[in-house]
Amino acid sequence: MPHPTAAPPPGTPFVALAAVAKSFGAVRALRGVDLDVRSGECLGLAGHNGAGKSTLMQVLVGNVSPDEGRFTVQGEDVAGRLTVARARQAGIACVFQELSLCPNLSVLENARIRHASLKGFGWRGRAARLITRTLDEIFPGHGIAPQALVSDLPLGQRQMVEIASVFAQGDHEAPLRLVILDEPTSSLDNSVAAQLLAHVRRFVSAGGSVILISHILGEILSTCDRIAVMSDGRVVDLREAGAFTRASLVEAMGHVVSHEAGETLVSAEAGRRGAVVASATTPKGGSIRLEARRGEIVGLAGLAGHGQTSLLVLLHNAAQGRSRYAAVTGRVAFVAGDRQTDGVFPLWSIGGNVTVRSLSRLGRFGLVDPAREKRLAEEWRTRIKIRTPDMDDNILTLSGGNQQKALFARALGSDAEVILMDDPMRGVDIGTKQEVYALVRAEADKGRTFIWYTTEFDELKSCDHTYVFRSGRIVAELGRHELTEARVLQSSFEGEAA
Amino acid sequence: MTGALANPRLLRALLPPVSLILLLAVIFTIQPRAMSYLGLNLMLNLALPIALATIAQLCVIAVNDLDLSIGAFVSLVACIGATILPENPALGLAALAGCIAVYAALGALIHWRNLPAIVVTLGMSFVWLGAAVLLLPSPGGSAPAWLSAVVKLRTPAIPFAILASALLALLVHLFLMRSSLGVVLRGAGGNPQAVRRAGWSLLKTKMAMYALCGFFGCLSGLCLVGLTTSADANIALRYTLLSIAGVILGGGEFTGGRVSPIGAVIGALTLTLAGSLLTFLRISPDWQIGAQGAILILVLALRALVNRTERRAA
Amino acid sequence: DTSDKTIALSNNYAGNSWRQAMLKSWETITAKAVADGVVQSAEAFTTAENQATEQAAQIQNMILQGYSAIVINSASPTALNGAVKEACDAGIIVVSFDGIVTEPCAWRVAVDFKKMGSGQLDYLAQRYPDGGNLLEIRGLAGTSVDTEIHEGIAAGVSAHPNFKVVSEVQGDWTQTVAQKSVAGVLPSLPEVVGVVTQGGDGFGAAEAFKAAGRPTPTIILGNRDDELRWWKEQKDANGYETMSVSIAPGVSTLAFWVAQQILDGQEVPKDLVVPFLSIDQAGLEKALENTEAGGVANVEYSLDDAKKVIEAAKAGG
Amino acid sequence: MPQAFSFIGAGLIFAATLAFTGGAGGGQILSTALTFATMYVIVGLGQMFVITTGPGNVDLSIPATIALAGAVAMTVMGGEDGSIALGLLAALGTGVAVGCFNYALIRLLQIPPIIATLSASFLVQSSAIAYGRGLRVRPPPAFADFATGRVMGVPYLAIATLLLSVLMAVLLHRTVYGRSVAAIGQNSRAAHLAGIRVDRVRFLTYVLSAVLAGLCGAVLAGFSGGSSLNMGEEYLLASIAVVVVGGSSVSGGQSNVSGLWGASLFLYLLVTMLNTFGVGAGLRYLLTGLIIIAIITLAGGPRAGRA
Ligand SMILES: Nc1ncnc2c1ncn2[C@@H]1O[C@H](COP(=O)(O)OP(=O)(O)OP(=O)(O)O)[C@@H](O)[C@H]1O
Ligand SMILES: Nc1ncnc2c1ncn2[C@@H]1O[C@H](COP(=O)(O)OP(=O)(O)OP(=O)(O)O)[C@@H](O)[C@H]1O
Ligand SMILES: [Mg+2]
Ligand SMILES: [Mg+2]
Repeated sequence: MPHPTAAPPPGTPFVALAAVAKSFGAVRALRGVDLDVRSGECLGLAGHNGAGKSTLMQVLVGNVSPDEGRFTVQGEDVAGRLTVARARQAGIACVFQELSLCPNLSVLENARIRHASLKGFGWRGRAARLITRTLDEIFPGHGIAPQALVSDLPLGQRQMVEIASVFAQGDHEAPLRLVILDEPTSSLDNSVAAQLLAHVRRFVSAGGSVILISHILGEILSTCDRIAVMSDGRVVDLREAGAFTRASLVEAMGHVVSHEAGETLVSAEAGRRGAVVASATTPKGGSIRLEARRGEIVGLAGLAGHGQTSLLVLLHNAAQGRSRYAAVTGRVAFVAGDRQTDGVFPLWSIGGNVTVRSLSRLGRFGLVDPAREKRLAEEWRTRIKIRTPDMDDNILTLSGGNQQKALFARALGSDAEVILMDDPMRGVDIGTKQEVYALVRAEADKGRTFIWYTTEFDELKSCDHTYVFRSGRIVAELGRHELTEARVLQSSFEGEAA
Repeated sequence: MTGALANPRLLRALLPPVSLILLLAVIFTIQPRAMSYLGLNLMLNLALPIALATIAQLCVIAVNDLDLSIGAFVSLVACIGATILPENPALGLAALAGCIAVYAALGALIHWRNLPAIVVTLGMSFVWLGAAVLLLPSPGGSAPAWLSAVVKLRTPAIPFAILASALLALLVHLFLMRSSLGVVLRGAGGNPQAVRRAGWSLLKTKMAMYALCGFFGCLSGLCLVGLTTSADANIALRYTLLSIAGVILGGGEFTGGRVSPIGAVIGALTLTLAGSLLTFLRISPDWQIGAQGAILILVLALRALVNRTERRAA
Repeated sequence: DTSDKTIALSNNYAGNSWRQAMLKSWETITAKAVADGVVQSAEAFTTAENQATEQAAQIQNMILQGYSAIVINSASPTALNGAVKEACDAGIIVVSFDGIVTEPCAWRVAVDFKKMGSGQLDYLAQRYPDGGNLLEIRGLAGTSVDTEIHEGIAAGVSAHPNFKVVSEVQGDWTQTVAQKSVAGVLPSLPEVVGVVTQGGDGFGAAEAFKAAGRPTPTIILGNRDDELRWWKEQKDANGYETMSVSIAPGVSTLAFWVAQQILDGQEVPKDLVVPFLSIDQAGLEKALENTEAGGVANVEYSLDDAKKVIEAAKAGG
Repeated sequence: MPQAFSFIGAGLIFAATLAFTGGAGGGQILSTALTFATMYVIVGLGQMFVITTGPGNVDLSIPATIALAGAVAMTVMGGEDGSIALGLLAALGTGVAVGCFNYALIRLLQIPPIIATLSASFLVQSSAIAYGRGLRVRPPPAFADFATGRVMGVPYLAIATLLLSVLMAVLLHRTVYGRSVAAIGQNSRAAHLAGIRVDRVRFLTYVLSAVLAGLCGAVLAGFSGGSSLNMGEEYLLASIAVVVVGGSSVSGGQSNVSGLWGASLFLYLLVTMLNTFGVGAGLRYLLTGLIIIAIITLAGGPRAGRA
């Protein structure tokens, strides 16, 4: 347990920002932010995709130096002089939105990268103990070996490792005072996310500070002491958490208050009638066969990393006629959740990333028509609200959530009849989510089939049929009316004790 | 054993040594005389400079770059070793140290200006070659006696080349794969942004890796000139390709900081032996060069088997 | 009696017509020698890469294989010395030719490359008593053959001071490279009367002059069939005159016989000299007749030729 | 614009050469430069596609393919003007065969491309030796005339290669295949999941590279009065050099055709300049290297990208 030593009395500001601004070329990512973080509090940060949250955090840890504004740490002005090393000296550390682990190193070696003090004789043992201790503390029952190579871990476990290596308190290190968590739960399943949030409360009650960025309003509301809402590079609202309700928070973010996911989006038809367009069994065996019919939204549930993504990839390969386990009729498209490894083409523009799946349709005389390409990109920019001045900008200039939207646009804009979604809402803001849910339902009604892996229970409510995974097998099959959180959880964990 | 077969990573790590052993077995059956101290020594002593060059290349590949100049550099070092070093040891050593400094500066330049390493090292290959030709316009020179004595050392029981290769593999493995500094250096190849965000200087890691490359390049050149006793400006140009092939053969990858020093040394030995096998076979002169390719392909076809099991396991 | 002896040829390069002819001559002569029971075997080995280190390894493997003698066309005069010494120490006879080795324990069947260079100037001096400008095409930088021929040419120029080498380009002994280098410098050159070469680059030079629209100077040729045929065409069309000189690929067979003689216990001096093969205006037709289409003018040597060369060396030394 | 620098470099060097010669022979230098640049461009095009498919992809069998295809083309043509088309077809066919073989090694035997193409090149080189035994067959007169001919100082070859380059640029930027190559080069897993037939595209790419090498073999043989075993040797380094100096990214995914021309002219003019200056071999190598590094350093920028 990290015990921030010599913590000042709760309530005094640990860091304070005033009128901080930062531009990237034409994009004004921060337009004058005023914010303070007090010792012993968890500050929630919400806001639409591209509001500037991640950029603000990069400023706080010294990765990006602001163009203007004042920035003090414990009363000392550090604007423009903060480096990563100095920030860590001051006790500030960050779990970044895009994973910051070295995939070629093991878990304990990654801990070494984060903790410069792990060196000298016997450092491996110390690193392994440190990371295991922290993992045990935050995520009991995590099942991650310190010698495991990070590239072998599923996304959720990688996120756990990253969180643990930030919270880990090495022997001779400056005590950890402020931990920034930028969408830490986006690739964690609900039970693991709950473990993390509980740890955040413990850390805060011991005198530390946490900034929690999330698009899942429930967890912000339940975990944070105060909540700041950002919009277009400014903090537009800042209140005690108790002063927000879900509805008022959504409103503060500039979205229309909408209903819980799924509930009103239920399509009129019920029962499984259409023709089967995709079917698969898991290669690890198991008696339940996945079936998806035309016009259906099929959910894949279960804890993260239990074979859902592999099954989606299997279905994808089957459409190219290369699988023994799965059969798909019709064209497929894939919406990646792990966008860095499965989705984004980093050298291309946003437009190029959107249209890549549709190029063969955009041709004339066998050549890709740039005008039609541009039209498709622009169409989806407005339909799914990608925040960018220009679709010709590089994809990496987009915020995480907006990159995800571009990947959505890639699939939805294609001619695919079956769309495979690999937990695609990671990092997408709540307003957009609602719109995408509606879009998915509308497309399903037009006859498209969606196979949707998600780690959020609420999203399963949009599904017509749900399969629960455990250890690479399908262990339960739930119709819309049988679906309850308890049943999903029960199937996910069943037999775990045995 | 089934456990090992089920673990693709282990299987992959075993691949280079298994290839080497198979190749040795074939050679021993064709030419039993090779199975002796003298035989191993004759077959493998020229593998040592290749192994050193391979390790040099590995240092650069570990940070996602490629050194197209290592062959020319080794040639230059050999020329220095056969000309300046015997006459004026202090000047010779200073020249070698200067070369290593140039390597470190290259790393800095590549990082600072964000240059493609392959172009810079391509340019450097001409620079090194030019320097070698200026230093030694016509083949000649002679290596210092102590150098030849060192590399031709007759160690008891196991030939020097094997001992030295094993020691090299072990030391580099300990440094790069096990030490806390090595982790940071490899991390800079795996995810440079993450390493930078954790507060490390990418400039320093790059300079360190390039300097190491220069250092092992120097050892390779000295070892080579010790064995051949005199130098030639074109002597090691092919080491560029051999060293890259050795790293890859040993299980390394071009990007992502995934390298294996032990594998790389074994890869270098395998490449050398693949050449030896040819001398023991009787093949029509027309097809001898092709046979060299065929041997390489056969050795590598093992990978296909492993990948098949890997896919089955997945 | 050498009927139980085994001889190996260690060759570093097979990538041009000269080397192919060399290997072919070796095969023809040794096949007969083996059939006649003169030696037990005589195999040829070529390294995949033209690289001294690989050839050194090859020689070490030959030591292991237990050959009685190794005949070497070497990638480098010095870089093989370590391996050659080991072979000598193992009691193996080592004979080098064309690309010779400097290790004292080995025999050398050498061509006087210097003389090959200066001879070109002697010829040109006789053709152009008033001298003139020359273009020199060099071989592969950093090799000894290149240096020696170049030194010969330089010596020739100082012997005939009215000649001047106005440009020196690198041809890497590859016709396409030579053609490219010559084409590159031609626009900036004054008139040249002659092109001095190291063999095999003549046709490329002629093409470059033609492409530049300049009069063809006297280009010293290198015995390649295409050069000779071009010469013949020019000679028939406008009486073009030149000379052609190169080392005969069949020198490998001479080296073979020398090795056989040494194995037979004959006393053979370490340094033997073979004349290079030169073709003059009068001999052109005959040479063309005897040269395989697309090949190189060649002579193969017999045991008697070898004995004569050895006797001459003994007399000279 | 990474490709701009190669052109600027070429221009500077040309100017330096002219300054040395006092302006003499400028037109002729350019004209020869165009001729010799075409060979680099032809093989560079193929190598560029291969390099674009991502790190580790490189075709080392180009020199051997040039030698084999040149020999095959010349033998099939047999010096007859009537068989030129057949000979060219044979050269391209040789390329297809080599490309298929390369990719079979890469795909079926899972050998890393750099070693696969190196091993294949040994086999191809042996085939060339066994096929032609190094004997030089003369090209048909019409073919040789085409290869060396010019119209108003501009070589036919350069015009033909320019057309080929335009075709390849269209292929690269405007077709599904070209875009797929770039996508695979950036992230082959993502490309696969975006519906791109990764294997098929890579296969075509290796075949394309070998076919262009085959074409170069035939043209080179026609140009230099017959094929020879070593005529491809210089293209191992040159094909890679023109691609990278031309501004294509070696880590894949990004390439441009015009840069190939800039780089080819640059490298040729550089050699010409140093030859004209009469610099000795050692210094010539040294300067070549330093100038390449200087040009690329000027072209490079400080680090960019999201923090
Ligand atoms: N390096 C950069 N170059 C150009 N634009 C950038 C860069 N970094 C951020 N931006 C822009 O700054 C704005 C803020 O981005 P930021 O990543 O801070 O958003 P965010 O609030 O974290 O969004 P999300 O919830 O989607 O993660 C976006 O419009 C983004 O496109
Ligand atoms: N690349 C090379 N490496 C080593 N030695 C070479 C090389 N090329 C030629 N030689 C040597 O050069 C001398 C004469 O060969 P030459 O230069 O005439 O080749 P070539 O026959 O002209 O090639 P081609 O006829 O195919 O154009 C011989 O000593 C030969 O062994
Ligand atoms: Mg963000
Ligand atoms: Mg989640």
